[in-house]
Amino acid sequence: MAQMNMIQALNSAMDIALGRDPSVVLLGEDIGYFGGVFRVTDGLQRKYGQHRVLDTPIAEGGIIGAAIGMGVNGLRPVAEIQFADYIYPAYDQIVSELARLRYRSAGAYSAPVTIRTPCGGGIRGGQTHSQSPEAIFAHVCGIKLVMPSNPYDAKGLLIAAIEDDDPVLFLEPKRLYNGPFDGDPAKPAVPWSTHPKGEVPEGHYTVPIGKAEIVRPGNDITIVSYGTMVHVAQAAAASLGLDAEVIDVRSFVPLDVDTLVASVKKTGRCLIAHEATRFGGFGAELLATIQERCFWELEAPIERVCGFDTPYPHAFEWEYFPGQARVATALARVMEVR
Amino acid sequence: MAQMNMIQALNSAMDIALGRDPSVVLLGEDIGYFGGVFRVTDGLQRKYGQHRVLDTPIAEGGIIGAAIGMGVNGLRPVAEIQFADYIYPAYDQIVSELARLRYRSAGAYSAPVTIRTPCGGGIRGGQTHSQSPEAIFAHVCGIKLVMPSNPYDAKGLLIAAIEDDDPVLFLEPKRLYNGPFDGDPAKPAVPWSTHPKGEVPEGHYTVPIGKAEIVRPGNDITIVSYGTMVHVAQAAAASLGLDAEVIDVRSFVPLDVDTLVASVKKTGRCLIAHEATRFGGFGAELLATIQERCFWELEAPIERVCGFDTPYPHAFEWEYFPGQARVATALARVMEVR
Amino acid sequence: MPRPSRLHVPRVPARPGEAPDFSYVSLSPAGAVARPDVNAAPADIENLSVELIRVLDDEHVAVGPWNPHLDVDVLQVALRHMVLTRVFDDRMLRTQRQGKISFYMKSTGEEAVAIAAAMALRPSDMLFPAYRQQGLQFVRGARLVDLMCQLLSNTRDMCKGRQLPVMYHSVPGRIFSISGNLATQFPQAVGWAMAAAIKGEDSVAATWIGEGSSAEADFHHALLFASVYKAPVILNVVNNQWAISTFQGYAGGEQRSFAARGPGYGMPGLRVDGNDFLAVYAATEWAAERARKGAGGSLIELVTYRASAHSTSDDPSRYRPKEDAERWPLGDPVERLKGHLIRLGEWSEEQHAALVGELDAQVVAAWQEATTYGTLTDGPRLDRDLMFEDVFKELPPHLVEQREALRRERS
Amino acid sequence: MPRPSRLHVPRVPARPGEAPDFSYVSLSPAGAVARPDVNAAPADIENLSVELIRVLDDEHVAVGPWNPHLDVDVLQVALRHMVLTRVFDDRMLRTQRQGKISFYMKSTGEEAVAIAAAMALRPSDMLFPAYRQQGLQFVRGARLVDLMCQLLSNTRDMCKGRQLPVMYHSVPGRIFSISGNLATQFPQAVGWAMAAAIKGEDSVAATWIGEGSSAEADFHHALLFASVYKAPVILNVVNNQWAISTFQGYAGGEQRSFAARGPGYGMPGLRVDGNDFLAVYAATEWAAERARKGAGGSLIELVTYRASAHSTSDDPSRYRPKEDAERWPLGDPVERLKGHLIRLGEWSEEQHAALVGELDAQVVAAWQEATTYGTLTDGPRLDRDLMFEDVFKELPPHLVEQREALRRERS
Ligand SMILES: Cc1ncc(C[n+]2csc(CCOP(=O)(O)OP(=O)(O)O)c2C)c(N)n1
Ligand SMILES: Cc1ncc(C[n+]2csc(CCOP(=O)(O)OP(=O)(O)O)c2C)c(N)n1
Ligand SMILES: [Mg+2]
Ligand SMILES: [Mg+2]
Repeated sequence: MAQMNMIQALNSAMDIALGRDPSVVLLGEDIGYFGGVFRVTDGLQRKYGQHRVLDTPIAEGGIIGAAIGMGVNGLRPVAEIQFADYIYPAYDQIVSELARLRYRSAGAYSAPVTIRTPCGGGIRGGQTHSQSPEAIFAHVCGIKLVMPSNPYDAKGLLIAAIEDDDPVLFLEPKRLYNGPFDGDPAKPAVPWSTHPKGEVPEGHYTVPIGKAEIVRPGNDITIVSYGTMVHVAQAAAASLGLDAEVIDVRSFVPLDVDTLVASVKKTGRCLIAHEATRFGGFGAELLATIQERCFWELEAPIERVCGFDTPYPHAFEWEYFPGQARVATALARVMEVR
Repeated sequence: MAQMNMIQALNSAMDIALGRDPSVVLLGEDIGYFGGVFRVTDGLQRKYGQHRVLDTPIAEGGIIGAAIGMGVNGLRPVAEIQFADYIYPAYDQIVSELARLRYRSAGAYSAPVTIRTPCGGGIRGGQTHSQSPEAIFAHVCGIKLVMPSNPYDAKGLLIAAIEDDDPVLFLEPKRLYNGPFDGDPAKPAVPWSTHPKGEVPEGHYTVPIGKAEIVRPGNDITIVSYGTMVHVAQAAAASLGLDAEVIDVRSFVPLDVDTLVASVKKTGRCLIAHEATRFGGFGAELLATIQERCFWELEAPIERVCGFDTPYPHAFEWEYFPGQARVATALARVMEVR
Repeated sequence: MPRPSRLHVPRVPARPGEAPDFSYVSLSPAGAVARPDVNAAPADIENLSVELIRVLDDEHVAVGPWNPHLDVDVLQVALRHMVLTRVFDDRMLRTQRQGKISFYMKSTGEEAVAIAAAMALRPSDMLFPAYRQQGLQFVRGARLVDLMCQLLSNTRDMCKGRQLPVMYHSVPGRIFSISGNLATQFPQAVGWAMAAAIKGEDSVAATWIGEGSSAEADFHHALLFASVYKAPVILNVVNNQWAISTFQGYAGGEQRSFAARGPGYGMPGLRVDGNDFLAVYAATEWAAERARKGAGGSLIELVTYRASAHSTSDDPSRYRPKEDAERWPLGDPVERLKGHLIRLGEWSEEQHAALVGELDAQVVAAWQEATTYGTLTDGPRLDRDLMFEDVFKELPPHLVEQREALRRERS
Repeated sequence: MPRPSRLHVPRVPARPGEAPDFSYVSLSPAGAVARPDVNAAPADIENLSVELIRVLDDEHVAVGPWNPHLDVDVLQVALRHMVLTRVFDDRMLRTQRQGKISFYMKSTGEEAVAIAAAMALRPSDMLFPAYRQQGLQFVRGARLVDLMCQLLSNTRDMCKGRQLPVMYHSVPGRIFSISGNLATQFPQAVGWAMAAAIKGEDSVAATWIGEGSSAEADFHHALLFASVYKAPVILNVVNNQWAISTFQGYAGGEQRSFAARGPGYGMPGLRVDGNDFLAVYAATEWAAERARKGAGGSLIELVTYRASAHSTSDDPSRYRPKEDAERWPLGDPVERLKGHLIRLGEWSEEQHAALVGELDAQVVAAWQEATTYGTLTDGPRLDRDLMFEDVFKELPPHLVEQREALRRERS
């Protein structure tokens, strides 16, 4: 076991994948010689060469188009989109092509492409470096979709994604790259070495895609969350002294419905928290799924705490961010209902 | 008043807009000389000339990019995307640019672009001529989003959209172009002239964006739907002899929450029906919104009847389509709960 | 008083009711264009994107440096493929008109484009077609019945009922799955070629796009990535003058040839008579050899004419003169290859008629067999459970649930 | 044994620790390139995309047919703008290092690109910049304080706190809102120009893109639409050799100049010394006149060098030699214009030092004022209700509700 932050864990996952399987290649903007703007691919081109770790033109659509062709020709491409906010130029290649190739060709062709991209706010990135686009991919059939909330899961899920024969979109909550973040920007930064999930095996292991994790068992209420908000939610529940069951969704597609439903059936209450804008966000699907299955057990309406339905504004980052106070207020409200 | 099908109603809306306001221009693939592959713009280039009704290259991203620039320079562009399935190459220009321009420039710049595009299945179009992408636009802040279910609304909403200073994405359920469709492909086609909403004023009028319509008042259950499914839902309810309140959402953004909530508070039951795939679909937002506000009045879980989470398959069109039987079964199930 | 518009709008040479006008097509005499070394620097061979590479002259004689000097039996095989394509297209159009299939797209008048290219390539080369290169399937040995079952979405449909007619593929034939979304195959072909290079193989990828579709972003991405990594790829633009109702001038063809985009990205661009089997063959051979030698990709514009409707949903008499196809200056590719073989003394009108009859009978027989596996409306049907498969490699829980729900609904 | 890769990977001339190497930059002597008529056919002036348009020679003398023959006072104004840009950039970098602003991007070494173009255009022409053309703001009369308030996201921020620093705009200056999404402005500028033409106006749109960003789809769409409709637009590619850590060879610059994309689409492409104020001015003037005459758009490649880091988040010593900037063969644009004025006897080192001092004092004074309106961390703050405005023209009910919720939370 080693201490790793999320950047190191992701780097280690790719290092292992490149080392084990000669068909794994990486491609993306600034990922090669430079090692990526967040340094997630640092050192990999030096180790595996320019023909397996490719710097690319700044053309997200071209990157994914080319990655699909590479995947069809027997490679396992891992493409980086520099920020999730810049994935839209590749939207057509992802949803019309990558996600549908196996289906439309009845399994004759498929492309095991993994797309990694940093998402989420909290780094003063303004409206074009802070987005959380999971919902617009979750609705698309044919692509798996995951987001880790800690280094251990990051490495295990990324190896699983690369080894998966289906395409996987892998969202990296960049606010967590260097340490867990409980939503309070005034507090000094905490490194991953202070967190149990900062203990990461050096070798190969996988975290299965499609399984949520109960990060804190509890009985009062179920908090369903993912990415950065997992940590915020835990802190908010703790601040109220609640015995909350906190679930890290981890995998949007496939979604681990059973874990969610079992928890809400037990607690009878549920709060959903995410950073993405509320309207039409993934929280709506979570809420709908739980309502459909736990209607009779619910003691209070399920609530959502989300980003406001505006772009992520540079000057109002911490008013926008659904921080501890907002989560705690909602938790208290849901708990109040008798 | 005149008898119009939806194609004629849309054509009339654009004719009126072009006639009243010299800044209105149309652009799109095959829309000019030819009048569009569905003939929605038939005759308009002849009437208003090649400089106001522009044939364009086949480049959806370029069309919307250019339309934004035109809008900034004082025009009111109405862009057609030939099929909603082909809107993805324009996704970046729509979500990163069109929807955010006013916000990011604090109102200094904006572009009143209307984007029209035929959506939905039921025409044997297979997976690339049948999609219903409303959810992936509803989640985006800064663009209004509407879908009419009849000629009267089509014309009034389209005029409202063109006159709106915000960008509007206007989805046209193509299965309804020529007549209402209750979901039974075996029945002979019915023309709009048999339907009260086929009566359309010849002149200028608007249907406000942001208002749902109760197309059939009732007390047993609220059916929330839009587009083609409005007609299917009505037929399904009738087949069961239910006194259902059927609501046509019409406007996704802004959403008329009050109408939905008032209805469900009254009926205590709710079924949501749409053609788009279920997972992360707009039905999830509808369900979530209603659950949050009507929790105490709900007598049964809200259910969703939607497209399956697969691409729209050519050979299984009518198994895929959420037809009357599927809606009726769900209605019966919701009604059964005591 | 508003000021008059100053916008330029591309000129469309002739509309219904007007006389066909092909004065805009710049031609070179057959044999006139030099054939450079396959390793030539792009900057030194820009003329290839302006002139028109042609081999067959008006007398059906093969002339000039691009003559590939093919054996007679190769030419006869080529003619057979071209006639089969045409016969197949004609029959399938009829089945659509009879309501047996939902949709069809013919390639009439542009058969040489696909057939010559496929014959000039190796079987190990990978093909990424658009929807109008059905000729590739015939060259790569597809069974007629298999293609028809796809058109019928029946129990033997290679696509398991999921795609519109004509959206074929072939794994043994190394033909990629056709997409309904225009142009997307272009950068995919480049990625495939990059992978071939990374793996140290000398296979080439070839891909086709309509001139109208070349307006899409994917076209640019393909050219750019091909140029940056010198990918072994052949990027074919099929300029058949029309994109549904839209004249090629609206795709940029008014100002410059499509071939000229190649040099803009530092890649050779070849403008080729697309109705001249020998010219297409020779140009493809040149580009493939260049690619295999590691000198990178090429862009080939095939100048041709879409003689039929865009698809069975289209009626071209609404937007272009009826007599256009006959007056197309580059003639008909089948007639020209046939004329060449006759001129060589290796073919006759009688043989030709017999060939048409033979192939037509094959098509009819295959159709009879294909329909026994079901049609959209009659006969055996695909298992509806298939609707849920191949979304993912394995069925995730939510699709199992949805499959069960449908089973219950239908039981 | 796996076969060795055959993929081509663009060569990067020099990495940290290696000697700078600019042998790849092909130069023309100042004055060597002919200046064609503004109505020249694109095919006749393709040489402009290969050669390098230069006016200022090594002795700082303006020579040749592209010399715009500007009055001395115009040159002095230009120098003032360029020095101001540099002084402003340097000061703002420092404020970022002190934690007063969250982010900054300098234009050091490429000031001529924006300033010469803006001066050559009319005030009625519309500008669609990328993020590194701050010079446009100075030419179009922006107040320093206003720019600084944007950088500070403070109570007078023109963007109301919504955008990252440097994402300015100006309505009176006719400068479009800068996007964080690369390249999107390119087709928008073309659409603006199309609208100008439709309205019968003779205004021109000019837009800028980095050479790295030219890989995006929007670049292609812009060239294509500009070509098809002959839109009165000037499409500028600022080739400053680097896109963050990525060398321009990865954007296609290894095989061909960026200017050469123009002719590929049937549009003139001009390759211009971007560090030569007079050359940039002259090329812009030529393209603007061409556009105003209705002859359509032009593509201009400005060959320059990004002398500073990409942004305050970047450290170029990780990926290129430290001495690169000094060894850049086209020199420094400020030094060159200054040298020209001195050579003309219209400027001196003393005057220059005084100008730098004067402008620096202006910048410092403006900064003092700007910070009184608040900074990201101190002083007055924007009303947080503003977060909900301008998503739509009017606040829809769900945003009213969210605004109220935030008010309650913060009360
Ligand atoms: C992305 C996308 N946009 C639009 C369409 C609709 N469409 C189908 S074919 C076609 C015309 C294509 O013309 P061209 O590329 O010239 O090919 P051709 O039909 O002439 O072979 C159009 C606009 C589509 N299928 N995909
Ligand atoms: C669509 C998109 N992709 C990626 C980025 C991240 N990014 C910001 S600047 C930059 C480099 C741009 O280089 P270039 O276009 O050469 O402009 P320069 O910085 O040299 O002026 C990148 C990759 C982005 N902002 N938008
Ligand atoms: Mg065509
Ligand atoms: Mg650059």
